[in-house]
Amino acid sequence: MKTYQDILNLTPTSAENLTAKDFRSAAEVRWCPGCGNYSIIAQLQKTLAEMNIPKEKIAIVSGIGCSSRFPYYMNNFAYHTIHGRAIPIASGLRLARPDLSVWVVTGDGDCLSIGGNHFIHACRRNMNLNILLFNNEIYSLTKGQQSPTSRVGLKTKSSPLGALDDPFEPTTLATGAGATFVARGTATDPKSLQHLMMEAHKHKGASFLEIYTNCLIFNDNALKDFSDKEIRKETTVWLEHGKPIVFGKDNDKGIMMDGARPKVVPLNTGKYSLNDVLVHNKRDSYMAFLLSNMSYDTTLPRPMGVILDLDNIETYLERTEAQLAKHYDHDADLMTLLAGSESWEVK
Amino acid sequence: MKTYQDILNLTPTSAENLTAKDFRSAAEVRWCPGCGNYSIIAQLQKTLAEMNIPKEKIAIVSGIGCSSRFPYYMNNFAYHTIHGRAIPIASGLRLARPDLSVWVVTGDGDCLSIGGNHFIHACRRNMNLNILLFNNEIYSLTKGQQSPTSRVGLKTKSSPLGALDDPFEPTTLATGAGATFVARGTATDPKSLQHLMMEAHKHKGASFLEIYTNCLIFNDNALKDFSDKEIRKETTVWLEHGKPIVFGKDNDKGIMMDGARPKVVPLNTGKYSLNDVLVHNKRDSYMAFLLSNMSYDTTLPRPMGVILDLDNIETYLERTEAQLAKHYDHDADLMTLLAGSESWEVK
Amino acid sequence: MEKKQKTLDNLTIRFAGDSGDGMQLVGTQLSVLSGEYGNDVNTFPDYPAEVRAPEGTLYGVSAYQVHIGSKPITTMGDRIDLMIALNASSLKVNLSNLTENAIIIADINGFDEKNLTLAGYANNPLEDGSLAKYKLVSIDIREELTKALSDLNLMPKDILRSRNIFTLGVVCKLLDRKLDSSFDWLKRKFGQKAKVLEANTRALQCGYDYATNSPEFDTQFIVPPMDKPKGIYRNITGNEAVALGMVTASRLTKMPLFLGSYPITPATEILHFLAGFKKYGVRHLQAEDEIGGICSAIGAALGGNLAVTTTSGPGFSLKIEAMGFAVIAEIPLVIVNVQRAGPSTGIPTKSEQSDLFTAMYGRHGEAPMPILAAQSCADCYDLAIEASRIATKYMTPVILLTDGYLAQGTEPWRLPDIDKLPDLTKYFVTDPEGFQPYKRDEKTLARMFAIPGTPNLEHRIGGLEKQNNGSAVSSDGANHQVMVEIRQKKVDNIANDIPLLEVEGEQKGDILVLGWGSTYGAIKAATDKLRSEGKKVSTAHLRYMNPFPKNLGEILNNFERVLIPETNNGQLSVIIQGKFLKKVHKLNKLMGIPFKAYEIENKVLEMLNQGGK
Amino acid sequence: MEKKQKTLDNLTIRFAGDSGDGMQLVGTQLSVLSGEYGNDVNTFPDYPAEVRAPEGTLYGVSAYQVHIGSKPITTMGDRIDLMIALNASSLKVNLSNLTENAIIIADINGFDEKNLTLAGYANNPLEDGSLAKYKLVSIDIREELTKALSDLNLMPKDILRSRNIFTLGVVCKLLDRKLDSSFDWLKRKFGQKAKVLEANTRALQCGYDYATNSPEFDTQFIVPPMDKPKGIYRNITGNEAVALGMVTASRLTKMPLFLGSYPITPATEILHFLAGFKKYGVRHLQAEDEIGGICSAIGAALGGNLAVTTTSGPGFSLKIEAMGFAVIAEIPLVIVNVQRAGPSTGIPTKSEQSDLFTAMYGRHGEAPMPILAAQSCADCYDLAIEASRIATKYMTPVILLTDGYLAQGTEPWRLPDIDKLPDLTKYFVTDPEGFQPYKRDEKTLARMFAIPGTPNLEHRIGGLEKQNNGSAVSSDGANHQVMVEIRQKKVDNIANDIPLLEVEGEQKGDILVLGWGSTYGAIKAATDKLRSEGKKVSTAHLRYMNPFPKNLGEILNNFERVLIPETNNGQLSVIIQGKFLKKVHKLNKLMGIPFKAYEIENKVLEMLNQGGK
Ligand SMILES: Cc1ncc(C[n+]2csc(CCOP(=O)(O)OP(=O)(O)O)c2C)c(N)n1
Ligand SMILES: Cc1ncc(C[n+]2csc(CCOP(=O)(O)OP(=O)(O)O)c2C)c(N)n1
Ligand code: SF4
Ligand code: SF4
Ligand SMILES: [Mg+2]
Ligand SMILES: [Mg+2]
Repeated sequence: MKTYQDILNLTPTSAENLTAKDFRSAAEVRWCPGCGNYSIIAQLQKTLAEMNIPKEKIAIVSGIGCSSRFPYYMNNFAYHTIHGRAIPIASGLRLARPDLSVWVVTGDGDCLSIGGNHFIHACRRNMNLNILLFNNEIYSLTKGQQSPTSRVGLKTKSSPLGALDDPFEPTTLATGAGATFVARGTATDPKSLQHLMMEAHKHKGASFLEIYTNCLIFNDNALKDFSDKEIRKETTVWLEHGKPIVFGKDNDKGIMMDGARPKVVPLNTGKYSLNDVLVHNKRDSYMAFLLSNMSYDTTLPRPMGVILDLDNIETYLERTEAQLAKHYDHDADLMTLLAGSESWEVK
Repeated sequence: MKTYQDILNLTPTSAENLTAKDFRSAAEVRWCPGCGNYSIIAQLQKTLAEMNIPKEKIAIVSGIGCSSRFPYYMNNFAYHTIHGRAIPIASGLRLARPDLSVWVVTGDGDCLSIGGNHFIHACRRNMNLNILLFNNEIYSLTKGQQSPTSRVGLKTKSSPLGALDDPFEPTTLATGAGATFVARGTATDPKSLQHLMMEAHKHKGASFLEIYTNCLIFNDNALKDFSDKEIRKETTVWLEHGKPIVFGKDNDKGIMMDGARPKVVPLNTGKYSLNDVLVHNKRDSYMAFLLSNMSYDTTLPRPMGVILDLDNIETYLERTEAQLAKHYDHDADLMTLLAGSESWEVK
Repeated sequence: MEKKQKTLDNLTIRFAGDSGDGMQLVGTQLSVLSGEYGNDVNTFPDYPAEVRAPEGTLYGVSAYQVHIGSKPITTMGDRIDLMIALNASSLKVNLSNLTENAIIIADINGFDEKNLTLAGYANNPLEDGSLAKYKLVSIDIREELTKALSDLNLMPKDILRSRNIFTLGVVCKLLDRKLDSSFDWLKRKFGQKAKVLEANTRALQCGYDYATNSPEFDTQFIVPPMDKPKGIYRNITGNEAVALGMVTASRLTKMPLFLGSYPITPATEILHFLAGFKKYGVRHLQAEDEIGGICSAIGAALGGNLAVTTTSGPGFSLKIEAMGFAVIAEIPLVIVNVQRAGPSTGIPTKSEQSDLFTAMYGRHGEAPMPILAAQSCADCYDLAIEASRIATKYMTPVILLTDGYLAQGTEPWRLPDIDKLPDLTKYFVTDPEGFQPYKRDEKTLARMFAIPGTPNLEHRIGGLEKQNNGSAVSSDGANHQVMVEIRQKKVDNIANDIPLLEVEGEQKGDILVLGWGSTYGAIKAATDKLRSEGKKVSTAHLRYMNPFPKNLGEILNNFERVLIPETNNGQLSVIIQGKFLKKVHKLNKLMGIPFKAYEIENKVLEMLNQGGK
Repeated sequence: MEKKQKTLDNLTIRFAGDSGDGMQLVGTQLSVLSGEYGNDVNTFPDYPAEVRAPEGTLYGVSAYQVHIGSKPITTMGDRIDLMIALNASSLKVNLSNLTENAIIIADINGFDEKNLTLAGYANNPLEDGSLAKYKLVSIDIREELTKALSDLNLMPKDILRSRNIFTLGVVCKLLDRKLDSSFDWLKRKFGQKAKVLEANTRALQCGYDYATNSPEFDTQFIVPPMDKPKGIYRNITGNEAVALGMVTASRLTKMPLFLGSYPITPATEILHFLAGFKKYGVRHLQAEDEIGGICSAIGAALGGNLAVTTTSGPGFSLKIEAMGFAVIAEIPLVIVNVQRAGPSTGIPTKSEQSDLFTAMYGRHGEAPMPILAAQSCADCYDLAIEASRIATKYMTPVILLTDGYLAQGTEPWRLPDIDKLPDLTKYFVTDPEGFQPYKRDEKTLARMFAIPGTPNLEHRIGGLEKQNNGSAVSSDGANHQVMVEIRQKKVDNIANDIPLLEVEGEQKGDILVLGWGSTYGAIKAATDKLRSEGKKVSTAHLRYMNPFPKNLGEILNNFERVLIPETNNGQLSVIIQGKFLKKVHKLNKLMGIPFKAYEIENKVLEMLNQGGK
């Protein structure tokens, strides 16, 4: 069957000379001055321009939240939808339109609280989406309630005596749910963020990129320890595939295995050398569990960068397309289908 | 404030001479003859009788599914609720009534598909529940559709050309969501199952016990490889805290670390000894990730038993109770609360 | 043996037995061969809620009812004329529905000690005379089959497997039907397994011969064929009709079909069918829940697919928030709700029309949506196409209501001539000139629809209120009022684009029976009968629930009294009163099963006796 | 300077400025001190949707309106008599709401080049004569404050922080209010920070003195105190009233309070309050979503707690499936829906009454629920208790509707005498003798309720249909019909246990204005005025939406014409027509804001002019 879309025969516009500016909409940005989200949108606009995809082939879907206002500031096809439901809407769009690059913009509340189920299922199904989680550890749009990434004891409007819940570690949750691409960056590190966005784009299945961002109004500095340019040198480790996992101002510390557990070893005392240090392998899910689980551990640095990138797992869309390739008969006779197996004729 | 419950002053019945039979309701069990669920209910009834808790202090909450019919066959307070919502309902009940032992009975569809969000949040919050997941890798009550634990390619009524989705590994999902007790058993191993139920009960926070069960009608033998008494000796490994992880008919194989990955080594060739073998530590979340991730790996045995049992994480209920202990003033004057900070008198 | 022949204009046959006895199979085949023969047919399968209820129990009974006629048949038959009872329980649960003088064909093997106990019979009803008012024929089918299949070397329990086919043979003889097409059917079914085929072929003949030779069967019942329009026919369930209707609509709109769904009885089969239609290019997602189901459909709709989501009551409740989004974002989407007995889980295997209220009013905010309701199994096909037409033309989500009764029942359906169906091609905007996502077609009020991939039409929409005719988010109060009114008007205006309601019987008068959805069959049967007896009663049947046909108000005014029978607590009644200020009489049934024609007949007679209001 | 004094029976003051200007603070304080003074007061805060809108923009304006009177005041005031405008944008967006001759007090510092541009003014309205018809007083507040605070060594921007307090001082002078209690208030507020306290104390005095000395302020407006019943008063918002009502209900029922909720504007504050009430033993769960919110409440209810879940439109839609479960399981539960402008996300910060339909009809299956609707901020308190009473007494979920307007507005509230409130102790079953979970109280039809922990009362319930008076699951059709009817009757019967509807004005006549919920204030103001002018118009106001008061039908029949003003598209109108077959006249406003009294007045006058229907 030829569909109207086939007939549309739209000639894609050129992707060649696109710049970040082409991705900016006319709408006035209404985030608070100083909000971390400004950097994220700038990095995405730059990355999209780099991607070499016609502008009209990019679709962005968000839920509800400060972060989810994102679509209005973009000059793509973009949909600001329902709290928590960006992922299933984006999934339907992606399955319906394999020609598109589909991005999800979501917050820690939107994605991990009300949208948690869709999120884990998208990970499991390896749904072909790029999911950008804006994690500010708070519900901002609703003016400051605890989110599933808020720390225990945090006093917010809805936890005036301190939050009672342990938070999720988003990268661990994603890995546990079967994600095939898991990465983390921060709004305060623009270059790395662009790199991670590009990596997410290149990964064919579900790409999950957690981005630390600061809500200066309702949870100021919550993630400073891992975002501040100076502090983060000691508190985080930047992962590079195939390279030993080292960190510290002078790369003077490394991660080593101690049975099934990682531990920090100094590399400047002579006792340990680079050879003792664990080498990052982004193609290894055991490594991903180990690394993402380090986030819980205050004695260990928090991993940033690409934690996991499995390139050999079929995606839901690929499998759909494979089934269609095998079974879809564009000229299939509808009457045969309608008649079914038991029909008769009245003459 | 004294509540009616305080006043009720109910004298608990004796828990002393309870037997499995005391937990059987009069209702006729309507599972198919041969259904795996029969064994599970028998083991729970035995375990409850062992627990030394008055019968009326035990509440069971289920969702919808074949497995979720469970409550009707029990002689407790029991609630057969809404598809996917057993966990939040049980959570509310547990928080409202710290004196109860609350059990959730749920299926792979009920818990992991529609109920997925509640499940991961209960794990994260360390909600004080014992969650029994009846995993038959299929939707049975609705007569045979793929579930989130069905294998890729499985032909079911709703996947006549083969399921397109990769399944969840429930223990990995739970661990990634922050669960503090994760275990797995099978309906075909009654003694071990009773043991695991008792362990789940003893754990103070969210206890997640996955139980393999056979739906002979819609997915017969799906889990035979890990349930059959003979086969499972080679395909599974029974975990014991503090003991080396060995398996095989003659305990002739062990799990050893290879960098961050586990591998199988033979213990009967002289090359490796018990000393090389990884020792199970149920108090270690790194270990739990490593073990649960083995389930994906067809070259490794599937872990059964207690994968994780962290005993030092506060539960949501504990924290609630602690806040109440600190702030709750039974004689607090209501008028003060009503008057707020700015009031005036008209005389 | 020579038989008397009795000609009837309709007959209701019920095969009843244990869940494992294959009653659905022979029931279906009887309905097919009756359709081929030229009868009109309506059927209803009736199986237990439990997947495998223990053998022989009352709640484990499975049955299949076939109503055939030489005149149009619209119900499964109020009462059973001929019943096959393969065990004691199946006799017991169906006894109250027999006509006087009904024929009962019982297999004595199902009436042993054990079966009698399970059914709660103290004495064997086949022997204690309690069935005296019926014509009872007890057969030892096991013995008959054992004789007929002796040389096949079958296990005793395999021999028993053909009991159902034996009874089909008996029925064929009693109805004077040739066996040829049933032999062919057996071949198609068991062709791969020679022995099974042989056993069943012989069983069919054996039953036929038994009936031929048995003096107890002294009469054949002839239900002559009727005149039917030419064409290809098949039996179809409502669920299959919805699936096929959506595939057809996809062809007509030239939009690829996408289904987002989550299993739920009794809607799941639509998912089963569509998931299997990859040959026709259908894409689908069995989502994690109903919210994921509808949301993925919304996403597919945004991408330019013909999007549908299917569910039943509890799932419908879960989809409500997302429906509101589809309303404000003005997205084409078909939502199929196969109603079942509520509230909550209720009685999931039973049927009810009790989701009309929530379809009409069940969304926060002012969120009007068109609603259609199928009146028969075959109508599910037509309305799936109609829902797609309205959704795509008016840029709106549309609700299609069916119910468990339609979903699982069957009736013969004449295949449409595909080439004669209207062209519903959906045209997307491609020209940037003057494009605004909320600019509207003057006539339909549909907003402009451009899909991703269209150069220079990039835009942003969402669930926040939008500037009328524009694209910006707007929290301006006056604009909001305008938008609420436009969304209402857009739906109301569809009344100009749907057929007027037709009245059967006199156009003005005393009593109008107004129905909607699946009550059609029973109302039609009852009122046709009453009118044929000279009673003054007219009928009109709603398939468009929102907006209503334009002439509904006028029609209501043309009658003194309006009776609305519904299998709910009076939902349409309240809506009609609210909208037309016309007092209506209610007839409500909430038993999980459809009306019997006589229930409606009796109610009308009662009203006629009472005289004018 | 000597002032003239003008006595008024009411006055509307609006503080308007940028989001960061502290308008909410001074507005609140004015309303408190007016209450203390003896006025009746009604207020409404009006702030931007954005958390921090860029400074000086039109959409960044924040305002607080205070309506005070020496007679009962029920609205926030139709038009502004006295406005403080701290910048150009705040002047512009509020201008259309000024009375003729209104006083505008503008700070010229907010009207510089930059601010004028942001507001889109080509010329400075303070200078171009465009405000000629008002009484404009321009003040350079910065200069005044700089003088007054010069010795405090404050940064210039810290000095500007007190501009709001300065304007409060001005207003106090104009209303002839003593400053004492405001000084105390400042002490309570800033006591910890000596310098800030000093600055604000002086700013208050400075504003007061400025007004005293400025010849431009030649008149003081005296709104005398009114007679009010004795007691302790406070200002209260609807959201706080709900929270306090639930705590009170917990005391009265002797059931511990449990809240399961998920944040959503404008309902979130109820969660904020209750989460902080640990001192009063409140347990709560901020759930992962609205479904988790209501389900945890259901669980707590099963455990014998007084359970409540709070939300707004979109969250209400999500709770629908679980509400149906509470209906069939017959569980006491209070569901608070703070309505906002829909559909979908709509305009989340604006108010609307558009969830009545879904509250009434928005569940699959037949699932009737009692519904209450608060008519004022303080009424939220009473109805939270009433909802709890009905829920626990009748074993049913109850919906309490409020809206964004009530939730955020305030009015003075006289604290109840707790000891005089009725005893609502909930008694659970403890005696095994004759216990059956679905056995009912003959009068209330409430089922027997035993909670876990009660020896020998173990039982099983759920969402499947149950045997009437028993405990077993039942799929029997006849039983289902009985159960549906009982559940309906149980709700209908509550009509015998609620107050009759009262009519203000003549009891029979031409026009009845029938309102519900938050339209009370505007309707009351409008019709009181009309009646005081001798017009024949009566009023009745519904707080019980399901069941309706028993005498509603009769009252409707006592009037020729019924007018229903609603901030929706006519939902109550349709319901009333459907139930009482009485044609109603509609007045619908969907602008996200409440009615102005004059809008209702005008409509009634129009009807009066048209004469009888
Ligand atoms: C169904 C529903 N429930 C609740 C809300 C209210 N709501 C809007 S955004 C939000 C949380 C946003 O938090 P997050 O996703 O972290 O985004 P942020 O504002 O922090 O960027 C909530 C609870 C809603 N809009 N819809
Ligand atoms: C809201 C809702 N959606 C769907 C259903 C239909 N439904 C009932 S049980 C079930 C799946 C059960 O699968 P599982 O949890 O694995 O239980 P099993 O029957 O296999 O034990 C579904 C989809 C429902 N009852 N309610
Ligand atoms: S409230 Fe926080 S998250 Fe929202 S725009 Fe402002 S700074 Fe950003
Ligand atoms: S259908 Fe399967 S899961 Fe359900 S009762 Fe039968 S065997 Fe058990
Ligand atoms: Mg956030
Ligand atoms: Mg299952």
